[in-house]
Amino acid sequence: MLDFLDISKYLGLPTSATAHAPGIDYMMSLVHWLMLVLCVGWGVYFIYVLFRFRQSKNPTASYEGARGKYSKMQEGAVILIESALLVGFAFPLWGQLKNEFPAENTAFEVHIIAEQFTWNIHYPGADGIFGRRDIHLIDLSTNPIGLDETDPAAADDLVMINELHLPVDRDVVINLSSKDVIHSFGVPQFRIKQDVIPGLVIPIWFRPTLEGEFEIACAQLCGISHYRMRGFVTVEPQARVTDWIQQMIDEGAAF
Amino acid sequence: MTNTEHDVSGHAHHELSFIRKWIFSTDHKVIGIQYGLTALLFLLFGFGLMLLMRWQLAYPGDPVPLIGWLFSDEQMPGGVMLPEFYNQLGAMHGTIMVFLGVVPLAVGAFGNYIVPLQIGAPDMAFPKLNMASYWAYFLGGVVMLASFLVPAGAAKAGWTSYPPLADIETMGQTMWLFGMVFLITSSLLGAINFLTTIIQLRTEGMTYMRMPFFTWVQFVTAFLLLLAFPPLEAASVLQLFDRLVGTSFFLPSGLVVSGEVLDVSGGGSPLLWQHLFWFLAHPEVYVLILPAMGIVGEIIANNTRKPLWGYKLMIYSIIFLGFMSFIVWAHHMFITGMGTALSAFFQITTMIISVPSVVLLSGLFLSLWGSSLRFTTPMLFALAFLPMFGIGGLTGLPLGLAPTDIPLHDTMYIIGHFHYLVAPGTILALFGGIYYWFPKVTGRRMNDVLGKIHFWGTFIFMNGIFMPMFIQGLAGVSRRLYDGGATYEFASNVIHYNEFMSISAWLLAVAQLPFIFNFFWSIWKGKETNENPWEATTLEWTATPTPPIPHGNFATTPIVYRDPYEYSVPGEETDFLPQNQP
Amino acid sequence: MEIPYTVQPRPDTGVTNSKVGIWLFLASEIMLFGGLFSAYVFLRLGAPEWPGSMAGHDYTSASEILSVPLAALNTVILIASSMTIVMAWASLMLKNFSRYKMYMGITIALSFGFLLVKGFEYASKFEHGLFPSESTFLGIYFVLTGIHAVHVIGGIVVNSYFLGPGSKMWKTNPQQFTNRIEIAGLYWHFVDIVWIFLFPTIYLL
Amino acid sequence: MSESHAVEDALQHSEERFAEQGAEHSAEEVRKHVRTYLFIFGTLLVLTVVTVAVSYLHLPIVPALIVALLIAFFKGGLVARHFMHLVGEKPLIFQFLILTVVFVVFMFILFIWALLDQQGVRYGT
Ligand code: HEA
Ligand code: HEA
Ligand code: CUA
Ligand SMILES: [Cu+2]
Repeated sequence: MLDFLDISKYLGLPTSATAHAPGIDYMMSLVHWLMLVLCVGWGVYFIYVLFRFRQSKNPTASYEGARGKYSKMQEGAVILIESALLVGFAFPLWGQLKNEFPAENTAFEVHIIAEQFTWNIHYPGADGIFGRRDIHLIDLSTNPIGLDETDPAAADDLVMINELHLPVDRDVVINLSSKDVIHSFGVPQFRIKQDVIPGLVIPIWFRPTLEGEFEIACAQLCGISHYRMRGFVTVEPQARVTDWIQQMIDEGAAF
Repeated sequence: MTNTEHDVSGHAHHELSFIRKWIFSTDHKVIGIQYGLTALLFLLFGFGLMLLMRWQLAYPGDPVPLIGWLFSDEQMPGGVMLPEFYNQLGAMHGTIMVFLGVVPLAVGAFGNYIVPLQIGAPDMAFPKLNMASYWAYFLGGVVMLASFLVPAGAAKAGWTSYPPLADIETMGQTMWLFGMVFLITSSLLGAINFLTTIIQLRTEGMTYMRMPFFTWVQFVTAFLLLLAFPPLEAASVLQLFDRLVGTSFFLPSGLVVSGEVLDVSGGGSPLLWQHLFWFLAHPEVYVLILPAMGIVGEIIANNTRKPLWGYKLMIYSIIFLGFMSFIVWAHHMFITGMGTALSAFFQITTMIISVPSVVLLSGLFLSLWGSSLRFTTPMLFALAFLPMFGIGGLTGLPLGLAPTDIPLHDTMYIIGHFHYLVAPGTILALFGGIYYWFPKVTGRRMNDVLGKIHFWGTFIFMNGIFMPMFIQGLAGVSRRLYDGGATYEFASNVIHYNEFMSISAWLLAVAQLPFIFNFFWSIWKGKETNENPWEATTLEWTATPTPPIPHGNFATTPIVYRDPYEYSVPGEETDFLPQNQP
Repeated sequence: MEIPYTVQPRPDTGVTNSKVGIWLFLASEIMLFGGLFSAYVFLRLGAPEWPGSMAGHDYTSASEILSVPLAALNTVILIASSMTIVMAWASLMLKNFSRYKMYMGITIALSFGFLLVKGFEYASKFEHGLFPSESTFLGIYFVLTGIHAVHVIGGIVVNSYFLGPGSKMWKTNPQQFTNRIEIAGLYWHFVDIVWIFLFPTIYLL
Repeated sequence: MSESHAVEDALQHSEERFAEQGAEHSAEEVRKHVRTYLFIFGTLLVLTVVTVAVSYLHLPIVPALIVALLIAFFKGGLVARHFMHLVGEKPLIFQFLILTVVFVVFMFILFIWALLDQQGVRYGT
């Protein structure tokens, strides 16, 4: 769709690394076109007026002032374009992210439990089932998410701090929750950001399309070390992710 | 009420003690000046906090030069700023600028001084209440300032004070809440007073559609304050209970802080606070911008020597804007996990509210067409306001659309967006207002050369600070980062702007020196003027002598015969016809 | 200097300044209690059970914890005081100052009665370990009734002033004094209305 | 100048009106009001009893809510209408109230809507 309108490169957005990111970038481009046109249009008018109507050039002002319908047309155009942006882009994109979750058991699933100031990442392991968690089992040095070891499903679970490995070209579902305060899970290249609200488990989904290393940046002020609440995302083929999980379990790197 | 003439002489001889005249005064003009000076000091203080922060952002971890040793070990051991102090500075900068700086200056000072004069009233409707609202504001300010001194320092959960963080923060947060309660009370009393004054005390002939633009703006602003603040008062009380009594209105069950299960009953909701907070805080941002727009409107009409373009349309836009501002608040909360239907509602209302803003700005732009422009100092500020407001407003659009808000939310882009509105926007307009009305308040003009130096310095350096924020924000750099984003790889190609921005900020501070000097020097030594130096039409300029008489304003109650901006009326001798000219 | 329309209504609006002022104030009060009620609904609808368990007991309805008879008594007291304050104003309209004093006195006495009952209620809650921190239900109960009680205290202060020192104005400016009592009455009725809503929402539902 | 006369006339008029109110003619009116007040007082008491009585029926939550709120609105309405003499009050006051009520209703509805249209599952109790 009218690719030349896509100016996201010039806006300085980071590379896009998920399936939905180009949609957001395109929309971002359109909004910035609207802004640019208004800004340049009025800017040129403004500078012209400043020269044209300075007192020495135009000693008596006109009581009537501006005439014509340009301003009405401008307002009409703004309304039209905004409506088009809403209906054509904003609603569908938002709907896609909020409602069109991948079918159950097709996606790669992880749980992320945020806390001051780390991202605890809980992988279900080979069985694909997350072990039970209980806040009373939480121990900061040995069991940060309170995983119940007596639950058979927990046996092959992996809990890592700040290390998120995701498969490329496969839908990913992340269940976000927080132990203490509000954090915000953001990965700029993914065009994903979701506040993590204590008391709620909020699911998000996306589909990484680009292999590589990215950073999770906490976007919500969460205390003194908010600025370095950083996580790492590695996007790689599914097989490598599976291997990595197994390797971590074997090495006992996890909790 | 048989005679409409006020007995002037009787009062002129009546000497009030210094305290009654300048401290516990009930004269709206004195209260306006009190508000003005206090608010300017707070602005300066809030700016000072930011200058410190900008050091840390530009040179993370380097000791602050020259003044670093002034701070305690809890703040800057060895001159190196601690993250907890950075967070205090950020939260208090936001709070002070908004609630103790701009609103008191724009509403408390300008509104108080100008509105009764513009509508031909002898004073505000409730002079004692007016005094009370100033003192409530003052107390609120004292509590906020004192909070820096309590153990562990001032509030550090941002000006938004989101719980659970704010609930588990240190004592400074409690002080913040108490301070807010005072400030809210002050604003409510003020708002009641403004509304009653404008509704009841308009002089004969001053119909609503003859009210100056500035008075209209204050009218709508007062409604916003009156009806939007109480829910935040409720929220503050709830948060105080959470902090002091141990309730959990904003705390859900099952919280684990630092490995310990939090000993509260739970069952609350962190989002409740956000709704109550933004229910106020969105209307509040229009409280920040509308008075500025009013000031700009006055200055533009005066210096273009022609009526404002589309006066009625602009008034309707303001009313509509004020109304709509109550139902857009959750655009600050798109990222909290809002579903499609509700987000659609708030996106629509947000887009709708941008339309009256476009109308207003277009109106002001079009007012310049066919004018005879005088580039006086206030006019420079007013003119600069227009594109700055434009940039700030336009960058609100991608934020108002939920999908594009995803990459931008809580990044420096937001900081850029609203600073363009409040700093090069509102602050410039307020400076313009000071230059414009200074002669009315003091009988003297401020120096023009210094004023122009002040203008260019402020204009250029403000852009130097805030323009790079858009670049950083688009690159994904979060706000409220103690090291300005140095931790993150993806920020590495935009991080160097921090130094440039900080230097601009310090130069901005230098650019304020001519203003501060000019301000005080002109009070005593400025060029004396007559009561209407700008040859303006609105009623405040017809009040003689200048400054207007205490407690009464007008020797004879003025009667209004015409629209507010009758400049360059064809066939008239002068190019301006004051409203009270038959 | 004199501020117009303090005693006489402004012809085009038909009201005095203080009438405008008090109604604006009440508008902001409506927003205050509107905010609190919204918070209540938000918390309640979000809670898995209401009022839930507290101090080691499970409760299924508010009336098991709170005393409906006492609250009903308080409703009656407030309604009665609303009636007496409007009678106080009517007495002034009829130029009967001593009758005014009587009614105003009764109003204040009733307000104290209200607070006394409230005090009993609070005390019995505390005795049973039912503190605001026990549950969201108790928290919102104490906040709502507490803020309302603060308004009652405010009313007592104002009304006592008009019964005592403030009533001197009757001699100098009876008309303005009558207006003031009307204003005080408007506030007091508002406090009454708030209770009329508080009572069923907190105690009965 | 004629305009200022008009204002003075109007003021004069309203002064006279108040003067009248104090006099015999309006004394009768006030007494009539007093009778209304007593009647309203009685109604309010009865309605209070009804509210409490209904609560002892232990209706399911929705009908209970409707009944309780209906009665509350009716009682509040009576107080506002008669004790606060909104009946016959000037349009200005109604304008304030309508505006305020509109905002309160918006707040109420949007809060509830926000709660319902929230992504995520509550955990814990
Ligand atoms: C004065 C203050 C002010 C004003 C007026 C506005 C105006 C607007 N704001 Fe802004 N906003 C804030 C102050 C303000 N805002 C603050 C303080 C925050 C952050 C709070 C925090 O999180 O700490 C914020 C945050 C904020 C967000 C939340 C972002 C997030 O956290 O994710 C959103 C989202 O919708 C938004 C949208 C808008 C919109 C659509 C407008 C519209 O009203 C704008 C309409 C204006 C226009 C459309 C301009 C029209 C221009 C022209 C006609 C021509 C231009 C010409 C030239 C340039 C020459 N704002
Ligand atoms: C009205 C609101 C307002 C105003 C005017 C300003 C003005 C400024 N702000 Fe601020 N700011 C906020 C509201 C405001 N800010 C808010 C709400 C936040 C978010 C806080 C949070 O995260 O919680 C924020 C955050 C914020 C940040 C981000 C911090 C972070 O995320 O970590 C930065 C960074 O540079 C910044 C900078 C500045 C600068 C350089 C100015 C300059 O423009 C300042 C200009 C000031 C002056 C020019 C002073 C003029 C006064 C005088 C000259 C006095 C004269 C005195 C006498 C005559 C007696 N602000
Ligand atoms: Cu976690 Cu910021
Ligand atoms: Cu907003």
